[in-house]
Amino acid sequence: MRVVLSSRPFDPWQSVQAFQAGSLQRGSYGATAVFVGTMRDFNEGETVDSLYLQHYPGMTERELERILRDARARWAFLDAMIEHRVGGIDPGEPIVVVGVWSAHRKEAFEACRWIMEALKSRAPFWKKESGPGGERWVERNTPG
Amino acid sequence: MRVVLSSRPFDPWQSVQAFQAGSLQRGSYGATAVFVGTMRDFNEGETVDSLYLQHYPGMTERELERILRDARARWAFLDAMIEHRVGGIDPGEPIVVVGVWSAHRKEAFEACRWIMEALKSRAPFWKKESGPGGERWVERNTPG
Amino acid sequence: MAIRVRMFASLQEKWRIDQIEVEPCGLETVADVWRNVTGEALPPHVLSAVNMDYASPATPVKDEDEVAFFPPVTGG
Amino acid sequence: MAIRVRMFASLQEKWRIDQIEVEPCGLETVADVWRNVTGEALPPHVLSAVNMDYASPATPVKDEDEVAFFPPVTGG
Repeated sequence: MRVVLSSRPFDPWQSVQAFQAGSLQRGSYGATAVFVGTMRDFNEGETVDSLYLQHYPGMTERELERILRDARARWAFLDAMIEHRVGGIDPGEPIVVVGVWSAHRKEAFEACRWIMEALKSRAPFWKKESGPGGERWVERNTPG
Repeated sequence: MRVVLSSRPFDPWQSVQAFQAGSLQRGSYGATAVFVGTMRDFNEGETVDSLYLQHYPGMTERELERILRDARARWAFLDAMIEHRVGGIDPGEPIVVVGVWSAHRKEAFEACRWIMEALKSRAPFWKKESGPGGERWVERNTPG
Repeated sequence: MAIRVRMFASLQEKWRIDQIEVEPCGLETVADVWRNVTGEALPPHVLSAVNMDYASPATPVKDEDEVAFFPPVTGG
Repeated sequence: MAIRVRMFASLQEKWRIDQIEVEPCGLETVADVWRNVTGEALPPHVLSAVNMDYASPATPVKDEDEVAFFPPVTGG
């Protein structure tokens, strides 16, 4: 399982493909579920020009690794990855990608969604949005 | 929305990336859920050497398009795609990719999973597996 | 003047029918078409479509329809 | 001999504290550390961690611990 924090833009489809090619045995997995969260240019009725993503170096990685371990204790999947941006982000850029590989689809779907919900509620990241009205810390995530 | 039947191997991550670049407006979507089904070299306790995927030309495309329309009537997502292999398939090759783009994650997750379940139960495809014991038609899909 | 009948997957192999045409006279439903082609009653696990829409055994058929029979689907 | 205290996001800006050290004497819990640094009671919506594990207001603290305070997380 792999956790990556990235301070530069990444292509989530390339990240998933590269992880799959490097970590999964061809023919072993029948199901892959992937979620990508992308920065929109619009949130809660307001234009967003840019985003700053603060994190807690050390704890953020640990918490993401714990989330993957907790997921693996619940579902028999083969492997999983999380890549998450930190720092300044522009609209249209990916923020997070979660990928889960399993034998059958049920485990991949359920674990992928559970990992995203756990990440949203537990992983120490904080978003600050900049728009025409200035800057504001996002106060809470939208429910899943 | 796009439905593609492909008689040759495809890279699902490239398909998703290309559809996204061509059909989605940058900054408009916040959530993307993707599912990929891949041919394993092992099924129900037996080695599988190759797979033949029969379909019903005309009805298969129509049914997949209906599934996307039915999903869009239930969830407010922005766009969706299905690409599915037909014909001979080797282990490790992708069989299907489903992608859904939406503003928020709930719609993308739910619609993607619903589309896969609908595809598994409604889309006219039939798998024939070849292994050491000969050929056999797969009699039913595993439940989701 | 004909109804086109198609079979897929294991049914195609069992009945050795890919595509045939049958006279429409006397055939009112999907179940009638199956009996005409196979000489047997339509088994409950066989799925059917008329003109590429899912149908039931009681779905009416008419001249120039395409009626298809197939086992449970196994795509994805 | 110190407890390291960290704040993040809106708390960091409000209290103008990124990282400080406080004397551990008299500080038994996470809530004590917050009161020592801010002079106020720990509000219920503020989250905390001790040595990078989530904690509660009653979690004990000791010398050389790192105690962090932050608002609800908003990643993903």
